[in-house]
Amino acid sequence: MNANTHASADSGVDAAQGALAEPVLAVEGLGIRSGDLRLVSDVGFSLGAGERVGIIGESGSGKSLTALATMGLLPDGLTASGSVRLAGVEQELLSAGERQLARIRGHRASMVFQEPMTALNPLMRVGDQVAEVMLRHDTRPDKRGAADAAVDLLGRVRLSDPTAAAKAYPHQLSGGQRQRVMLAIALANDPSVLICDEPTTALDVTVQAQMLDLILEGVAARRSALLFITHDLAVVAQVCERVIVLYGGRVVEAGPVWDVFTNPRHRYLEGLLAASDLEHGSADGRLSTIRGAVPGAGQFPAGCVFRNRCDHATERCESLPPWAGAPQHGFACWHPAGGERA
Amino acid sequence: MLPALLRRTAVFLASVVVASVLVFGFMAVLPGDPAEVALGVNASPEAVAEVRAEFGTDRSKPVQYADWAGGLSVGDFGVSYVTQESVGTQINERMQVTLILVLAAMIVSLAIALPLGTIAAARHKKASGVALSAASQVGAAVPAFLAGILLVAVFSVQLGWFPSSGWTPPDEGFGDFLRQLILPAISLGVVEGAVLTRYVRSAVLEVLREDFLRTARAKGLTPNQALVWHGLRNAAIPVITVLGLQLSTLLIGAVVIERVYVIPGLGSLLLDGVSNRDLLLVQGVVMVLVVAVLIVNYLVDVLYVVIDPRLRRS
Amino acid sequence: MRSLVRSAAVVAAGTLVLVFGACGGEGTESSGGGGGGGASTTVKIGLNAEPENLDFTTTDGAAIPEALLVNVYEGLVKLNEEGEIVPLLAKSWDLSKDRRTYTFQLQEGAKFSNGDPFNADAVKFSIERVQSDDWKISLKSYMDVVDQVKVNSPTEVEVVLKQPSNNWLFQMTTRIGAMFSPNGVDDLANTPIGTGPYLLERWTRGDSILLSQNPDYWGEKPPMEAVTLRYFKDATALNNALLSGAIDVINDIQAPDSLTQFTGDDRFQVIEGTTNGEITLALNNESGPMKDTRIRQAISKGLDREAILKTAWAGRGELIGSMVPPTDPWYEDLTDVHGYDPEAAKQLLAEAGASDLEIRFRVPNLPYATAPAQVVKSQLAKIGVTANIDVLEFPARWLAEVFTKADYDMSIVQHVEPRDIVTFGNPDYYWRYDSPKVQKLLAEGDKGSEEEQTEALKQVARTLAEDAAAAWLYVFPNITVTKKGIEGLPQNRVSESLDLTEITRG
Amino acid sequence: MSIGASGELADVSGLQDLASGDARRRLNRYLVIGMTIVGLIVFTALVSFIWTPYDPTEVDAEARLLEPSTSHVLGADKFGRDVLSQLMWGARTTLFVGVVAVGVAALIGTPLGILAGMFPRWADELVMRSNDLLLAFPALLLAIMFGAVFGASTLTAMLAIGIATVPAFARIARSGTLQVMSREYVLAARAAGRPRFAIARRHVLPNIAPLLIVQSSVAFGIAVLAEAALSFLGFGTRPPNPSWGRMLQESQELLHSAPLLSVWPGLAIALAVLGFNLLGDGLRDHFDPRLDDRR
Repeated sequence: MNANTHASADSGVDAAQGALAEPVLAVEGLGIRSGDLRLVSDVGFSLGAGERVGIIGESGSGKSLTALATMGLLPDGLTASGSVRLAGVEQELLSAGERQLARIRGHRASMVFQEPMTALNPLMRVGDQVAEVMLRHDTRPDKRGAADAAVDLLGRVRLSDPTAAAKAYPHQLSGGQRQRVMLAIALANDPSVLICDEPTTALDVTVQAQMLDLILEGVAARRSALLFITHDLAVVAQVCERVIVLYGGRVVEAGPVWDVFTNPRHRYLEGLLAASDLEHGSADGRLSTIRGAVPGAGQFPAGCVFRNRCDHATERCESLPPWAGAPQHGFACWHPAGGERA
Repeated sequence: MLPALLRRTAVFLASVVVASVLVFGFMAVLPGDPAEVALGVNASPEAVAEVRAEFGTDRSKPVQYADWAGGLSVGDFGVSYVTQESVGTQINERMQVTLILVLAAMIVSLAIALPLGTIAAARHKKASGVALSAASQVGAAVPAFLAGILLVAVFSVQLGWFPSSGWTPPDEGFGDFLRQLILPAISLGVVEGAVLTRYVRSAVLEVLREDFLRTARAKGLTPNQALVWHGLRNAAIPVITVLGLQLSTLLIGAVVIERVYVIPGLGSLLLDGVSNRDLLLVQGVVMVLVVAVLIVNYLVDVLYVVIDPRLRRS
Repeated sequence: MRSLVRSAAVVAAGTLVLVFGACGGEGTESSGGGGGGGASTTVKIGLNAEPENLDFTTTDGAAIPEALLVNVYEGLVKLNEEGEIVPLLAKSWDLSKDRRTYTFQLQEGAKFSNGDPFNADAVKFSIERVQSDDWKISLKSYMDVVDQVKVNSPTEVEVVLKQPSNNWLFQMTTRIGAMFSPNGVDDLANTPIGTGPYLLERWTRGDSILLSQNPDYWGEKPPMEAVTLRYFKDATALNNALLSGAIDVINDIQAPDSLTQFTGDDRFQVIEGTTNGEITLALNNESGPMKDTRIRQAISKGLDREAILKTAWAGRGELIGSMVPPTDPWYEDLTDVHGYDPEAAKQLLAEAGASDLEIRFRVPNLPYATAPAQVVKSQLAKIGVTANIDVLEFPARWLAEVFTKADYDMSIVQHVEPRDIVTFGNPDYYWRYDSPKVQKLLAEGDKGSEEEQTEALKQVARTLAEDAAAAWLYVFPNITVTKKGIEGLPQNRVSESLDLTEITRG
Repeated sequence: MSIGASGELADVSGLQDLASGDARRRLNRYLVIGMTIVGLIVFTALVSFIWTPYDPTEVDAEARLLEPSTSHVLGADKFGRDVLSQLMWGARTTLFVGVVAVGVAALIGTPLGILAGMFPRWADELVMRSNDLLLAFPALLLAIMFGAVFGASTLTAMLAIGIATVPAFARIARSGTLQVMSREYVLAARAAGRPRFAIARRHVLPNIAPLLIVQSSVAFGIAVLAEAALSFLGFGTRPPNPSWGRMLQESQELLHSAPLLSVWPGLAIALAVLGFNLLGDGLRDHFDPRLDDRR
């Protein structure tokens, strides 16, 4: 079941401005398997230009794999199915060859990864690594142009001395600075989609805030769509307009951040929000938690993937709950919080 | 950089001195008397005593060491009492032969190892990758002299393409020199190349897992481009270490190939020197070896710094 | 991924093309003599032991005289193919009635390579130099018998011996008879100055010696204008050099089993003869179990010499029963003395109370020694004698342990010096054999006429065999392989020298 | 990728995951092949203690250069000795060769390396420079020296090879130790005042053990090749004890007339070296889960 099939039916429901225009990125029925082990199933969503969407979920929920699959960067041994379409590219990305994908990556769609310390080539100057993405896609006339653009980009991501930073080697920069370089690289060719896979998780709090501002500023300036992957509810609330909640490789709930966070429907999201709300403790002052632990890959129960940890689970949950609500705003739960299904 | 350089040269000199004491001690302890060896089955006790006096091996060990080391410090390796020729010139001639042979072998080895090792790593899942890796395993398992013997049997005895042995210095006949160099260089190069291939494979495999390769692909480089532009340079570091090791061991290790192809190299000189108890010659050769190995290691360290900015003290 | 593979394939292919491309042009010197006049007056000979230096007055080893004696240095007399003493720098000589004074008539007009004339003074200088301290090797003791040298005229010299000695004239055909010029002896190790038909053109150590014709040689010029002696430590490399045409002759094959490559091939001819090299199983007559004659005899009886030769050296070589090669005048076939009789051997051992004897078999690490040693060990095991092989690095350790200290029970080595039966007259020699009877016979033989010498030495040989002073296995074969059309190489190696002066090329 | 890491086959950086990841115990391709070959050799060596078709040192003039036949399955050499029996006994020599060489190299090299890794200031420079010196003394020279001083035999040859391999082990142990010493839990242990040698035993050794095992198997292969080379030069195993290296050297002159005599020992040597190298690769992949093909 994927949320997207109903897109045409009730267009107009969404408040996001871009929704009306043709989506920049459309993912439908995305499944990722490793051999016979299903890691992600039936994930669907779409991004309008300038729209900011978050994917949240604990580790092992398949959120990073979804991002990598979109960019065609899945590690060996994993295969993706379903459909990923990018505006302006008639070729279906999942079946595109390396050559075609190479022309898209870093140009029409780009990505920032979690770990900045090892993301840059230690033996190459920072400026050259930024210029490379522009030279690769001929978005600058020549080496000179690319080098200058690189310095300019480093300035835009607020590195204190961009010219010096360009000449420096990665080991001479801090984690935060390197992540800014990665952002500069990602934004260099004004991509229509920017995917960030937990870009601030490895940074300390103060730098985290600056990084998030830079990301928002960057995508806003370019009207790029932002797909922001994180496990941090506060960050999603601050950055994204819409959110998609993944658990066990499936979309369990999606919708505008404010609505979804104030009245969560899927029991998992309800439990997640309760666990992260410090005041909301039980009588004896203990913080509330979700019982049990996230099962290993392939050990999620059939039907509703959360039922083995859900207090409201009934046999009905043994069959896969259909998607309720609009494609961009709904949930998949037989016994949702806040009253019976609409 | 100066203090580091100073310290390094000091260590260099200390190592050379320690080596000289070690090799002198080794030769002193070695049974078999040079004078006796020179006179062979025609030795009478008086004659042996006379020859020993002539060789100077009747002097006390410390005196002999001082005399030898003194000469060494001014670059005089002394005259071999067995061959009556200056040790320095002999080593010099033979060193040139060995260096040419070993460097030629290294070129063959790199020509084999770099492409094959990289491909074996890049496709370590696919059959071709496994086949290449297996081939390099087999290649590394063949004794060099066996490869030599087989190559001679086929290419020079059967096909007559190449001479089966001998050595012509390059300036005395470049055509002959090249034709005599090819088989020995290939015999040595193929075996060393097979060994090197496995190190290249392991280094490239290591690099393939690095995050910055994924970043490169995210920037729009195809996997090949990512490997070539970003991967190989990083993989070079461990490979250079192995190259240094191989070069150091081959200076003498090539003696086996020198014996099959009758090439007057350093290894044969050392072997003959030891069996003739030509003390000054052996000590001279080992000292040259020690200096050569220390230089090779120094070059390897310099290469590290050239390749890896992290090592440069700003 | 394909692009990477293609570029790699190109690199690999490129290297191969470079490699094989370079080999274009004509193959190696094809074995057909290469046509043209020039080629047929030069010859390349492959040998296996390279001289360490060129001064045989102070350095031992057969390699130096092999290359230089007769070819570069000449004596008054030399040995011909049959082992007879023939004139060389001495046109003729006559012996006084008391057999103590030899008067030599010298060749006129002979000159040393440095221009000095060859005359009686040079003969006197050379002989007296051997007696001086300048000569170090023990062979010089053969000159002790010379009392004085008188120069009658530039072309006549008299040598007076202390007592008659047949052996002296024979020894004058070896290295101690080599004639030197008084001012040509300062750098003997690198620049030999002789009167011979060849000059040392060039010596590249570890590779080859080039001898070129001496333009103003006093005698008849040898057919070959230039002779290259190339040295191969590895037997297979030596064979391959001939097969691939790099050399024209193999002087003595070290790997008899590889002969079939040549015998079956009509491009080559194989000449087999004998040498003076007796493969001898040395027994320590002074200390250890071998002191007991019965045990030595038992060892001799325990050896099936036929099988040893057949297994260790492919049947090449001739069996001998004593320290005498077939080419010596006093040779007798003594192989039946204490011949192969394992039962008798066991019995003798029992008599000597050594039924399960263990002996130290100290062997040099040379192929011609380790091969027969393994056969000997296996055969002796059948008569209850355990021979523990201990391989000693040759020459250094074998000389120190076995030759000098005689710290061994049994060893095996090839003695190449001509007429080295006399070593059994010297109790200090490493056999440590002391038999007054043999010593007396040797002395008489030397003093007497040639016939008396032959008779005396026959008795010596027989006594040594009966006494089992050592266990002689076989005489090392002289196997020469040459390209078709090359003649004049000695079939039997009777002298220390490899005489290159008769080589012709059809 | 730690800088100046050992160039030896056992790359070090897989180390981070050894301690933490649940190294999935799984037999990969190389390990299986490697173990079977090495197992075959060990088995042959053991069998040779109790039974061989003939006494490998027994010379038999009649059987000289026999082609493979029912009596001599793999034929007989120029001394009439049975080739199969020599190969079986040769397996024993080969294992002996490897054990001595690797044993010596590991027992001397490893502590040196750990010392260098743990006391970077003074020990490191000393060990590294002595490594260079050891590298300059070719194994060949050592083999001749030991042969001359203690009498040429397999043992002395392999002592020399062992000592010549010490630098490789020292280098690996050093970089492994440097890695472990920089780990948080080791820093914690040092902060808690644990004596260095306790740390070495409890933390360092178990962690670099996998690397040393991999290097040992590779060194085993190198030792076998070295023995063959030494025999070729006349310094290897003492006759008549059979050794593959010497069998190859003795049969070399018969290459044209009885090529099989060279094929058997050559094959045995190549197989043994291949076996040990594959075992090395297999162990490396086994200890380093990230290379796990299945993930």
